[in-house]
This record gives sequence, structure tokens and C-alpha cells, in this order.
Amino acid sequence: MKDLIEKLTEDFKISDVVYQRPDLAFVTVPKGVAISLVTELRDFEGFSHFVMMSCVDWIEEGKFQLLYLLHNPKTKTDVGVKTFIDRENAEMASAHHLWKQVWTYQRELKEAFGIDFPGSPRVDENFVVEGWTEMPHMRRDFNTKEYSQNTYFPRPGRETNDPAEYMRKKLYPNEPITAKKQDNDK
Amino acid sequence: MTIYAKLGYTLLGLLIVLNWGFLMGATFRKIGARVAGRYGIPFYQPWLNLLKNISTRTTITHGVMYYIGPVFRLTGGIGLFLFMPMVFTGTVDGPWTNFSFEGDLILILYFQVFGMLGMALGAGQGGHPYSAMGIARGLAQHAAVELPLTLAFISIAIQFDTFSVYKIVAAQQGGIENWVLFTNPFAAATIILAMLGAMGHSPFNLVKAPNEILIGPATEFEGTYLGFMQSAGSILHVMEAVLFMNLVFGGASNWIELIVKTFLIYFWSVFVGMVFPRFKIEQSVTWFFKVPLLLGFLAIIIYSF
Amino acid sequence: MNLISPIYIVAVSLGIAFFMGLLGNKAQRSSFLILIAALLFNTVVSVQWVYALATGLTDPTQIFTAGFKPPFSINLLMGLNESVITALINIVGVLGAFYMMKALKKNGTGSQVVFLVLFMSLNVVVLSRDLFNIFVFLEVGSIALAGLIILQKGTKAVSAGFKYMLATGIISGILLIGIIFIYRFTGSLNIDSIITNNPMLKQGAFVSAFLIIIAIVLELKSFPANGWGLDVYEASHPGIGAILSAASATATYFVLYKIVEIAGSQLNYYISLIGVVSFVGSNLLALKQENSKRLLGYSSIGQIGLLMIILGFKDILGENTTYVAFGILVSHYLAKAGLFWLSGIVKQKNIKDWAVTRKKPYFLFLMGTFIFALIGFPPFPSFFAKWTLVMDLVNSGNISWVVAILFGSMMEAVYMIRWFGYAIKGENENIESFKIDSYKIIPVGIVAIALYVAGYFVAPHSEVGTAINFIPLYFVAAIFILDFLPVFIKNTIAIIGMALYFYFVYPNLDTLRLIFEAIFMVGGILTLIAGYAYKGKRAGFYPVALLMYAGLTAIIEAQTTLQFFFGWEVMTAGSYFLIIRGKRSMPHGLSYMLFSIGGAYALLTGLGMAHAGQESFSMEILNGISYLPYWAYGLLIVGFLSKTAALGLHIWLPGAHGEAESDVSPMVSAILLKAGVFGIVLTLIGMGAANTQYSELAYALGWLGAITALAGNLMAVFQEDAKRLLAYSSIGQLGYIVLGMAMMTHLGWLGGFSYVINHFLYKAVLFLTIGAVVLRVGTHNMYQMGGLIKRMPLAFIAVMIGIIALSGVPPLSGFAGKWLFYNAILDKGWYFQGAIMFFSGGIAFMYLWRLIHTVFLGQLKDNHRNVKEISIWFLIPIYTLLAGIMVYSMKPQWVLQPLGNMIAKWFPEGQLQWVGETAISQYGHWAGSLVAITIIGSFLIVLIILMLSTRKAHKVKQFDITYSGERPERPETTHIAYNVFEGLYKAMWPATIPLVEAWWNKVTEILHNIADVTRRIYSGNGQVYVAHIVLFIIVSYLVIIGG
Amino acid sequence: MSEKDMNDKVNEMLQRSEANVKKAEKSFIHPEDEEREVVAPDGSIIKVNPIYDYFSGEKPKEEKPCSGIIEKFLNWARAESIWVLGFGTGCGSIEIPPLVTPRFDMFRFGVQMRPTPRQSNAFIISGYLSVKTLKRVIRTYEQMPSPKYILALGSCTINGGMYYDSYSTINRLDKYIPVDVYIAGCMPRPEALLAGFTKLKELIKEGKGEKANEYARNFDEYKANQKKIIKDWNMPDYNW
Repeated sequence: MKDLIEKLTEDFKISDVVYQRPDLAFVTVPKGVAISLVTELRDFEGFSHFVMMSCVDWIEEGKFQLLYLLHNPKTKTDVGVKTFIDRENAEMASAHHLWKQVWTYQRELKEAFGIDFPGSPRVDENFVVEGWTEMPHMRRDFNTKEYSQNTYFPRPGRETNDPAEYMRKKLYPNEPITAKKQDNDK
Repeated sequence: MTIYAKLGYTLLGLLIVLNWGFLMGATFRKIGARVAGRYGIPFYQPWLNLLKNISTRTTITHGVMYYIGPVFRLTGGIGLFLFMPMVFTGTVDGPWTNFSFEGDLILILYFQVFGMLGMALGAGQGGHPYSAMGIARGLAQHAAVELPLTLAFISIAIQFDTFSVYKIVAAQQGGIENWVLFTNPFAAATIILAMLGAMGHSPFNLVKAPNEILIGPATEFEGTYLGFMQSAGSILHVMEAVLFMNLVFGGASNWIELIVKTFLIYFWSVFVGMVFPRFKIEQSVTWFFKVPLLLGFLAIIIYSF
Repeated sequence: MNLISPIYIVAVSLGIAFFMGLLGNKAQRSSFLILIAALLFNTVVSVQWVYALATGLTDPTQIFTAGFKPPFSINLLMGLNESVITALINIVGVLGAFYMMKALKKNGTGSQVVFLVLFMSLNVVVLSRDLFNIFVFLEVGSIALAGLIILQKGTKAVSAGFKYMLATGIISGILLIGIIFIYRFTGSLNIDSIITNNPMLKQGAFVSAFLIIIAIVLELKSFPANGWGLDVYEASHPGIGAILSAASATATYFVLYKIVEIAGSQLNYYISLIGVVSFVGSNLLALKQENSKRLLGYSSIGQIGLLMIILGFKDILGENTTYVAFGILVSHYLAKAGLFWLSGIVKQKNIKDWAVTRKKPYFLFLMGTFIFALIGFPPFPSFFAKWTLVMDLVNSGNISWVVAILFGSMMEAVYMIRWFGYAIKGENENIESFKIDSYKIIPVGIVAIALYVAGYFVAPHSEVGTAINFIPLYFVAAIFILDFLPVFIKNTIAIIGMALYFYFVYPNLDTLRLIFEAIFMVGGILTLIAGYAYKGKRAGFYPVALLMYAGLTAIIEAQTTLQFFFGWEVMTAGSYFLIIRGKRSMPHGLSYMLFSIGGAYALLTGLGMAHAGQESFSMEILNGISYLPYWAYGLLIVGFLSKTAALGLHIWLPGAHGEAESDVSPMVSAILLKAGVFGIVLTLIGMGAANTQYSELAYALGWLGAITALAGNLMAVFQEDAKRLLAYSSIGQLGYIVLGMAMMTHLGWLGGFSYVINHFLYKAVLFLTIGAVVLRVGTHNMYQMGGLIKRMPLAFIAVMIGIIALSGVPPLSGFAGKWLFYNAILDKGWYFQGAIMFFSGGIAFMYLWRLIHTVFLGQLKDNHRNVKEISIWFLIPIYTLLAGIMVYSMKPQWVLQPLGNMIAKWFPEGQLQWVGETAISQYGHWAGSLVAITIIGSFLIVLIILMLSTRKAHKVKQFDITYSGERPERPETTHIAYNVFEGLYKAMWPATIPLVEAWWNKVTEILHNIADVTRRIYSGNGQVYVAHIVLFIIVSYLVIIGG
Repeated sequence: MSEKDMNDKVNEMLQRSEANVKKAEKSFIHPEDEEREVVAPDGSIIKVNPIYDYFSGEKPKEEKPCSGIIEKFLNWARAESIWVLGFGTGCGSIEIPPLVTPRFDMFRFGVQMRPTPRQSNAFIISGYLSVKTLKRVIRTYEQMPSPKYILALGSCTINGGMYYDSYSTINRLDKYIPVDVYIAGCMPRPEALLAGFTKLKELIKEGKGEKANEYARNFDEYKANQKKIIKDWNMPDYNW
């Protein structure tokens, strides 16, 4: 694993390597070489199985972080390729030509975060929500509670309680709060 | 017997058959529930269902054939009843022979299809894909069932030298040893096996296959249409049983005997249905082409020499 | 009467030839006119002799040249035969010269001189009674011909001409040796004196006769020593091909005819043998040919082979020899000349490229005339000749010869019809069109007309041909002439004509014939009514449709077997043209025609066997055939089964019926198929009806019927094309009928006849309706239709009633057949056949439901939203037929009682008893009308109850269905219509493998392979051809005279 | 980065993305549902509007109950024969299968499952209901023959339950379709469901099971609410 990463470091400008487990490592690469690295891993290093693809919204930095998680079925090792892209006008090179299932992941990311993958098939179609007109709903700046209250007729008089607190009050109103802390200490 | 008396008896008989069909259906459900360890539906549930169905306030229609489909189906049931001698009273002009003077076994055999045709037409006009699938399966299975059944019918006709159901029943009177069940065991065995397909219970219920193709041909039918179909289904179930009773089990000399015998015949298919899971259509077709067909051939071969 | 002596043919021709030679190339235009004039003069001379001799104005005349009597001089004989042959040759000379006008003018006076000399020599060859004289003029002719061959530019023609010279040189060498020998033995060269001296008495003389005859036989390009001839046909100018085939071969054949006597009758058998090898061999080899002129060459050689067979059998044929030989010869002569000329007009070498003719109806008419004359269809002389030939050969017990001849004819039909199919229906998009020169088409037209005239004059000369009813054919001809009129007028004329004819004919018919005549004529009128729906001229439709009906009615009215066969062939030709009118019908038309011709030949042989040992040709001879009765009845049945499409002979039907036009399908399905049934009924009556004499035959027929029923119905289930579905269904239904008839009991026949009537009614309804729907929606595929009930309710009702009647569900008429069949099989004891039949009935429900569901129910497709109800002109016949079905259903006794009375004539036992409305058989009872009333009554009661309780029902549209919470996207994806019976297919696929089709394909392939391998002996090398000739002589010598 | 800076930045981005969304506002018609043209067999052109052409789409009418004793009798039959549509809309549908087991056995109450809405008269909305599912629920509900009843299961259908702040699940079911019986709980046990059925039967027998008519009466209001949240409305206003 280590050898592999070191071998590729030069060519793909790998930075920020994290060896999570003996069989799992994460690397960060610049946006431009991410797809090249994924292709290299797939074609020459045996990482033929595309596990998943996800996105993290780094709103403070103004970045989205994309993760391509690959698996090598021979050596039973995984590599996560991370890359940062701009949050504004987010766009990333498409990897649909590498695995067909990438279509669906990219469609999901397009819907949930608004990241565009030009050239990816069916990328503009609905994925989970239908007819969504607001800002992409998984962006951290989307205020889901406010949206829900404005849209879905919240029933007046609804209260929200902490379940533990509420149950204790209801069921054992006379017992002091002791057990909880001890549990946590252990 | 005057024509009016005949008509009266026939209508009364139809009423008995309809209600017995409902009761038998409820019993089937009840038996199923008891097998599963449940209490089950009340015995009067079918009547309630019928009442509820014909009292729906909104109905739709997909067109003329959607309308006429259930009519065909119910006419198929009623007609089958009309052409069948129900209770053997020793005279062909008896009170419960209905209109069996108009035709014989062959008429009954072919008139069975009338109801199916109605179902097919009505379901087709609904335009629902599952209806068409159900019908296609039903027709394929019907053809497969028909072959051994026909062989057995021919065998019985050769045995008694007649196609008249009444004469076949008459020839079986005088004791259990005269039943076709014992005098022509191959034909009887063929019918007993092929009957399962004709009754349409599991494992041969791919036609309806609830939850796979919704409910098959009846998917689009609601309210009154469904009520008609339920009534027709009840009549048809009883009449199938009566047909097999008349051909194999010596007919009935009174209504009690008829009810007991049809119940037992019906129970046979219910029993099998409780035990075996559903067949795919190619499985059920090939099933009928194996043992039942072989028995049917045997039933004919013993008479052709 | 003062006649011009035939010697002037020689004198004038030679004189003009010299004169023209003197003229040189200076006066080309006038020299051509002189040539025509000379040829015309020859024609006039020979024609006046024909007239004089035929009318008995004069006796056959001998002309002595040098003033001495033979054997000291050359003598010419002008008898009737000679006059006719010379007339034929000279006519083709005039027409050929006219046709070759451009080529002859271009090549100068020299070629014209050669042309004239050629015809002069052919005339002399025919007239001369002197062996050496014949030899000389044969040489002159072949040199002239070789000169003409080289007229065509290109090395191929030159090399062909050279090979021709080489071959004829060898042959004349042989001939000369023979002549020398015979002179040595007889001291004479005069044919008549040689014959009277009978040289065969002298040792060694037989060899000389053998040499002479074998040389002439080789001159006729006998197979397989004929490669040189084929090359000539292929390479030379089509006009030369015509002369070679029509004039030269005719003359040479006549030479053989003259001199065959010199060997007594000892060589006859071998001449026939060589003939049959030529006929079968060259027709077989032609299967693989794609070059049109070479194909014609093969055909010419084959026809000459047939003529040689006739010559060889002249002892058996007796006085019929001349009639038969002339019939074949004239047909061949005219047709082949015409076809060669046509091939010159089209200028396409490959027969597939003849598709250019597709849009030229008159051209196709000419071509069709020639091809049907060649393969022996009525009304051409070859038909009558072939009939007489087969009758006489069978009568004399030469069955194997008949088989060989018919096999050869069959092969000829294969490639000729295939060629015609390409011409009439091939794909012609990328082929350059062609221009028809009037000077070229006029001779063709003349020979075509001559063919019809010849047929008309030949027909009465056959023994029984006088009785043939030509009135329907005149009507067809009249309609053909009126073909330029619009559909409406022609249709009206046709309907009125048929109605009048039926009105005048029906009082003379017995019940059996009346049933079939009614199906043919009334059915014909009803289907013609649908023709009003078509616009424009519909060129060529009415003549062929009426031709088919003319044939059908001729079958019914036939008093003699010849009339029957005449009608049968006319019907076949008409239906072939009808079928091939469909858009993609070319291969199906071909296979229909081939199975029909094969069936017709079986029929011909059967009829021959029936005639054997009897003087009469009356239809009565079918009763109790004494000569090889099993074979005779078997062949007759096979012949008729080819028309009813029994399993094994059915592969033409689905395509032919499925691809035919909308109103043609019911004609060929509901109506035409009944002709085969009629034939089977006649045969079975002939077999002695109630007798059990031929029960094995009937038993086999019964099983065939049952299996056909199963196979037809099973195949119908898996069709996606609505019309093919109905076509397969027809196969199945005809299987029922055959089974019923084969039972040979009263009930079986009653069931069979009940099906005959029923199948006519409902299959006409279904085919008409589906055809009309196809016209509206523009596709045959059922899965592309759907939901049409909303657009075409009347069509839907028709189909619904049609399928209920077909499926046999009470109360409609189909149940009558089912009920009768159950009783009949119990009566007969054919339980298994019955079980198979009823299983087929169960399968029938499947395709019938498919037909109504996928077309009329389910989802309406977007592009059919605005389609209209089917045309009123289709609805009129459909509803008339539906009324028939309803009457039959409500009152079955109206149909079954008369049928029963008719059948009782042959099967008096086991009749149905009628008590009031109830039919009582030995086994059961059935009250048709009461059942109908009961069912309709309870239906109405239930319907009224439902209507009252759902009167407020909301009318919804097509996508208002429960779709698991979703909505359907498209009608196409919601309509379950494609491969519906997948489950059944998984269970039953082994039964659907098209074994029969595979078998026939294999047969075809093997024949083609044989042809392909064998024709490689024609290497195109002159030396090889010479070797062929020498080998042929040696082998013949060894076979005939022995080592 | 200080907290203030970060907030500023977030606010700035919020404004910008709102602008983006407004600019990108589009009509939500699936390509399949756009108007298209087909060529008829005779060559003429037919315009197809897939959303409306295939459906009848007529508004529902109020259906008057029969009078007096007849209606009572029919209501008794309806109450004793409740056919539930087999459509699990949310997590609560897991509570329905136990009802057919021997322990709970809903059949003895005359309740049974039916696979097609055409033959059902009761519909259990089982738990949270996303907007996407709501569309299917509306369609199915409208296809059921009247009289028809809705049982709403779990707190999610009452007030949103634990998903009250989700962008994709509704809070109050009765704003979109009329509800006969609410069965509270998260999740309600099968016993609660049986209690709900008993309550429904009481209501029907009292003649209060007329919510289908209420839906027809307030049809426009319900439709407006539905259309407010279902933006890609690809069906007629009423599904027959």
C-alpha cells in the first residue's frame, strides 16, 4: 500500500496521505489529476471495483471535497482519492466512462450539491426528489427547517422534547439524575 | 312439468347454487385461516363483500367491452348452470335437471369458455398490462388442462356410449360401486388431477397471482362489475364441482348429497392449494402434459381395443 | 387451285441473295426491304400450302428436281407437316428479320444475305427427302448461322461462333459417315426408298442408321453434349437466339422426325431415353442459372428433349403423336422466340435485374404469356399436348416416364416462375430502366397473340377438349381489354358478370356442387364488393381475379377430367397472379406456384391412372379406379392436399395469404382453399364412400388432418403478424375438414361440410376485417395496433363474432362443427385423432384472443388516434357474412338438415335425427336454436341489471388505469402485445420448430447443389465440348448397339 | 477565520446561491411528458399532449348517500368489509404484515388486503410521507371508488413527527387528503392499528365516513395544497 502510494506520489502530486488502516488509505490530489489517478488505479494497479463516490461541503473554505473510493479485489485494499473543487460554479470532470455506476453517483451529486459533471449521461434527471426548485438540498447553506416550516403547514402547538428527558419526567418523575453520568464515565 | 314450474325450479336452483358458492368460498377462506392458526373471516363475509361492492358510489367504465365482460362472465356461469342436470330424481323431466334437454356434455364443455371469453374481452378493454398477462396465462393453462380433461370425457362417453350428462349420472346410480371412480379409474384419476387446473387454486393460480400481477384479469374491475364477477366466480366454482360430481362421483340424488359431494370435491383442490406453492406457467403446462395426459391416454386406450 | 411450287422458295431466295450480293453495301435501306420481301414471299408460299393441304384442296406433292425419280434425283415433299413447319420457320424469319432490323442494317448487306440463305436452307432441310441434300443444307445453314452469331460484337460471340463451327463440323462428319454407310447398304439416299428397302435387314446397316440419327440428335444439342449450344445462346444476339431456338431447332427436329423411320422402331426407345436425359438434365441444371439468355438456352434444350421423348413414343401415342408433338412444338416455338426477343429488349443479363420490368404491365403480360405457355398452362397448346401425352403414357403403363417428364417440367417451372417473380416483383431501385422499341415489340406481340390463337384452335382437337366452356375466359379477356377503366366500373362489371353466371349455372348443379359453387361465386361477389374501397385503376387485378373464379367454376361444372384439370390450372394461374400482387409476395408467390404445380402434376398422374383402361374421360371414371388404385387415389389426394395446405405441403400458405392484398386474402383463404376440399370430396366419393376398401388411405388422411390441425393452430399462436396468424389458422381449420372427410362416416362428413361452410363464413369475415384494418393503420404487426375498438367499433364487432364462431363457443355456429365432430369420432372410434383436434381447438382460443386483444383492445397507439372506421365497402360484405353466421347459429337445422340429406346419398347410416329443434345423435343431443335463445336471453337479463346499476359510471380514458401509483408513460409500453405466450412457448417450443420448412429447404438446396456441380462440365473450352460430343457418341453406341 | 467572518461569508454565499436558483428556475416536465408529434398512417401529423390527452381528468362530484335505513344497512356492510390497499407508503408499513398473522388476525374484523386500488376502500398511510410518495398516494387515493377511507399512521402524518424539519416530508397529511382516523404513535403497534380499524368501523356505521365527499367539496383547496409542493405535476387534476 505504502509502496503504491509512494510510487504514484510524484506523478500525481499526491499530498495529505492518511493511512487509516493497513488496507485503507486516503490521498488528496489536485482537481486536474484526480480522474487520471483513478484511471491509473483502475487500469494498472488493480483497483477495478468502484465502491462509491461522495461529497463533503466545506462551506467555510468555499470548497467541495469529492471522494472516489476504490477497491482492489486481489489485494483486498481500498484507496480513497480526494480532491477539492470550488464551491461556486462547482464543476468536475466526469468519470462516467470508467464505470457505468458512476452515472448514478454523479446524478445524485448534481441534484444534492449542484456539482456539474459535463458529459455524464442523464446527469440532469431527477434522482431522489422530484421537481426540486430550491437550492440543492444537501448544501450546508440550505436551511431545511425554515423550508419545511414555510412549505409543509407545521401543525400549531407542536412541541419538541428531548426523548430521554421527556421519558424520565413522565415515567420516573421522582428519581434523581445519577445513572447517566456514570454510564458515560465507563 | 310445465314450463313455468321448470323456470321456478331453475331460478330456485340458481339461488341455491349462488349462495352455496359464496358459503363454499367463505369455507375455503376459513379452512385456510385455520391451517394458518387464525380465526378467519366470518362465514357471511362474501355476502358483505358483494353488498359493499355493488354499493360503491362512483364507478368507472373503460368502454363497452369493460361493461360487457362481467355480463359475459355471469352469463357463462348461469348458462353452465342451466345446461347442467343438478339433482338426479329418476326422470329426465325432473325438477332439478334445468335446461339440460338442450344440450349434452359437449355443450357444457364449450360453454365453460364463454365466461372466460367475457373476462378476456372485459379485461382487455381495461387496457391494463397485468390483465392481459393474466388472460394469456389463463388461456395457455386452459389449453393444457383441456387435453387430459377431454381425453377423460371421451373415455367416459365411450364407457356409457353417450354424451348426455343425465344418462351418465343415471348409469352410475345404484351404489357406490357403479361410480366412474371405480368403473373407469383412469378417467377418474385424470379428471381428479386435471380438475385442479380447472378450479384454478394454487398451485395453478398464476392467472390471478395476487401481488405479482395485482389480481390478474380483474385488476381494473371495481364495484358492481366486481360484484358480478364474484357472483359468477361462485357459480362457476360450484358448477365445476357439480360437473365432476356428475361425471365421476355418481351425481347427487338430493341437494344435501350435492352439497356434501361438491364440498368434498372443492375441498380436494383447496387441500392441494394449501400444500403446494404456485407454479410458473410453463411448469403448470408441462405438469398437465405428464401424469394427467398419460392417465388420459390410458383411459382411452383401454376402450379402444 | 394454282399453287406456287415450294421450289421457288429455294430459287427466289438464292436469286435474291445473289442480287443482294451484287448490290453490296450501296443500298442498305432497299436491301433490307428486299430481304423482308423475300422472306415474306417464302411465308406466303408455305402458308398457302398449309391452307391448301389443310382444307384438302390439294394432296401432298412431290417435287422432283432434275427430272428423274428418286433415288436418282433430289426430291422435295410438301405435305401438311412440311407446310406447317416451313410456315412456322418462315414466319419466325420475317418477324426475326424485322426484330433484328437495326442489327442487320448496321452489319450491311452481307449479313442480310447470310440471313436469307439461312432460312432458305432451313426450308430445304424440312422439305427435302434426300439424305445428302439434307446434309448439305444443314451445313449451309450452320455456316450461315455461325456467320450470324459473329454479328454480335465481342470476343465472346466470336468464340461461341467458333465453338459452334467446331461442334457442327464434328457432327456433320458423323452424319456424312452415316450417309456413306447407308448408301453402301441400300444404294439409295432417298429417305422413302431407304425406309421401304428396310436396311435393317442387312448386317451392319443399323450402324449407319445409328450414326445418322445420333448426328441429328447431337445437332439438337442433346444433354450433356450441348455446351457449345449453350454458349451460342448466351453470347449471340437475342434475335439469333430466337431463330436458333424457334426456327433452326424446329427444322432439325423435323429432320429427326423424318429420318427416324430408317432405323425402324429399334431406336425409338433410345431417342426417348436421350430425350428424357436432355429434358430432366438441362432443366435441373438451369436451376442454378442467373443469366437470362443461357437460362432460355437450357430451357430450349429441355423442350427439344421433351419433343424427342414424344418422337420415341410415337408407337404408343399412335395417331396422337403429331398432335402432341405439334402442341409442344408450337408452344415452345412461339414462347421461346418471344422470350428471346424480350431478353433483347430488357438487355439485363442477370434474371434478378429483370425487376426493371416491374412497372410495365403489358410487358409483363407478354412475358407471363410465354412462360405459362412454356410450362404447359391452359389455354396454350402445350397444356393439351401434355395432357394427352400423360394420359397415353399412363394408359400404356409407362409411369416412370411420366414421373421423369413431370419432374423435368417441375424443374422448368421452378426457374421460369422464379424468373417471372423477379420480373414482376423484384427490387428495382438501382437498375436503369429501359426503352421499348416498337419494331422490337411488334413481333413479340404477334407471337403472343399467336399463342392464344393456337391454344384456341388446338383445344377442340383434343379428344375431349371440345366441351371446354370458354365463356368465363372470354369474360376475363373482355375485362382485360377494359383494364384502362377505373375500379368502380370494372368492379361493377365483374360483379354483375359473376352474378349472372351464377344465376344461369346453379339450376344445373347437384347439392354438393351447389354448395361449393355458392362458396366460390357468392363468396367471390362479396369479396369483390370490398374492391370498391380501392381507388384508381388497380391495373391487372380484375382479369386475374376473374381468371381464378373462372377456374373455380370450371372445376365445379367439369363433366370430364380434362375440363376439371383445365379449370384447376386456370384457377392456379389466376390465384398465383392474385397472390403475387402483394407488396412482399415474390417468394411466397413462387412457393405457392411450385406447390400448386407439383400438386397439379400429382393430380394429372392420378387422373391418368383413372383414365387407364377406360375409354371415357368423364368424371365418373374416378369411381372405382382399377389401375393401381392406391396410387391413383393417393396421388389425387396429394394433389388436392397441396391446395388445402396439409402439413408437409403447407409452407406456401402463411406467406401467400399473409402478404396478399386486403381483399385478396379472403379470396385465397376462405374461397380458394375450398377447391382442394372439393377435390378431396370427389376423390373420397370415388373411393367408394361407405366401402372400407381403402380404409388405410383414409386412416392416413385422418391422421394427417389431425396433425395439420394441431400444427397450424400451434404456429398461429406464436405469430406477430395478424394476417399470418389467420393464415396459419386456415391451415389448422383445413386440417379439421380433412379429418372430418377422412372419417368416411355420415357424421364425419356432416361435421366436415359444416366446417366448410363455417370456415368460409368466418374466415372471410376475419380476413376482410383484418385486411381493412391493415389498410387503415398501415401495418400487419399486431403489436403496433391496439385499442382500435374506440376507432372502429363495427370492425371490432365483426371480429368478435368471427372469433366466437371460429372458437366453437356456443351459441354461435362454430359449435355445430365441434358437436358433430365429438359424435363422429366416438362413432368412428378415432379417439386420439379427436383428442388432438380438440386440443387444437383449445389452442385456437389463444390466438383468437390475441387477435382481438392486441388489435382492438388494450391501448390505442398515438398515431392511430384519428384512424377512421374501416371502409363501408368492406363493411357491406362483412356484415352480410355475419348475417349468414347468425342465421346458421340461430337455426342450425336449416343448414344441417339439407346437408344431412345430401350426405345420406353416400352414407345412409348414422344420420342425425331431428325432433323439432333438437338434433339427436346416437350419443347426445343438441338443440341449437334453443341454446341460442337461452344464452341470449340470460345474457340480456344480466346486461340490463348491470346497465341499471352502473348507469352513473364515469367514462375514463386509456391511461386512467391503476399503475401501482405511477402513470403509464406510453401506450406502446403499456400494451401487452408482443410475445404474449412466452410461458407456453417455453413449454412447447419443440413443437414449433419448422421441420417441414427445413426439409423443403434441404431438398431445394440439394437440387441446386447437384445443378451447380453438374454444370461445371461446361468449361467453355471448345476442345472439351468436342470431347463431350465424341464421348456421347461412344456411350450411345455402347448402350444401343453394345460392345 | 473568525466566527464573524465565517458568518459573513455564509450569508454572502446564501444570497448568491438564491440568485443562482432563481436564474435556473425551470419547468419540471419530464422529457417524456413534453408535447410531441406523431405521424398518422395517412401521413397527417397528430399532436400529443401526454399529460392531458390520455386522462379523463374530470373533477369529482359529491355523491349523495342513500337515505335512511338503506344507507345504514349499506354502511354496516361497508364497515364490516374493509378492503385495505396493499401500499406501504413509509416505515409504518412494516406494522401491517403482522395483522394477517394468527396473533392479530385482522380478517376476523372483516378487514383484508387488496392489491389494486380499484377494489379497495381503505388506505393506510403508514408513517412519514415524502413529497414524492404523496404524488403516488394522491393518484392512488383518487383511483379508489367512493366511499373510501384513510387511516393515517404514526406521528409523522399528524405533525411531521421526527421528520418535522425535513425538506422532503410533509407535516400534516390532512392538508392534502382527508383523513378519517389518525393512529398516533411512533410506531403504533398492530394493536393500535386494530383499534384504529374499530374506530373507523364505528365512524362508518355512524354515517361519518364521508371524507370522500369532503374531498370533492373542498377539491380546489386540496389541489392547491398538493400543487404547491408537487412541482412536477405530471398528471391530470383528478385521476379516475
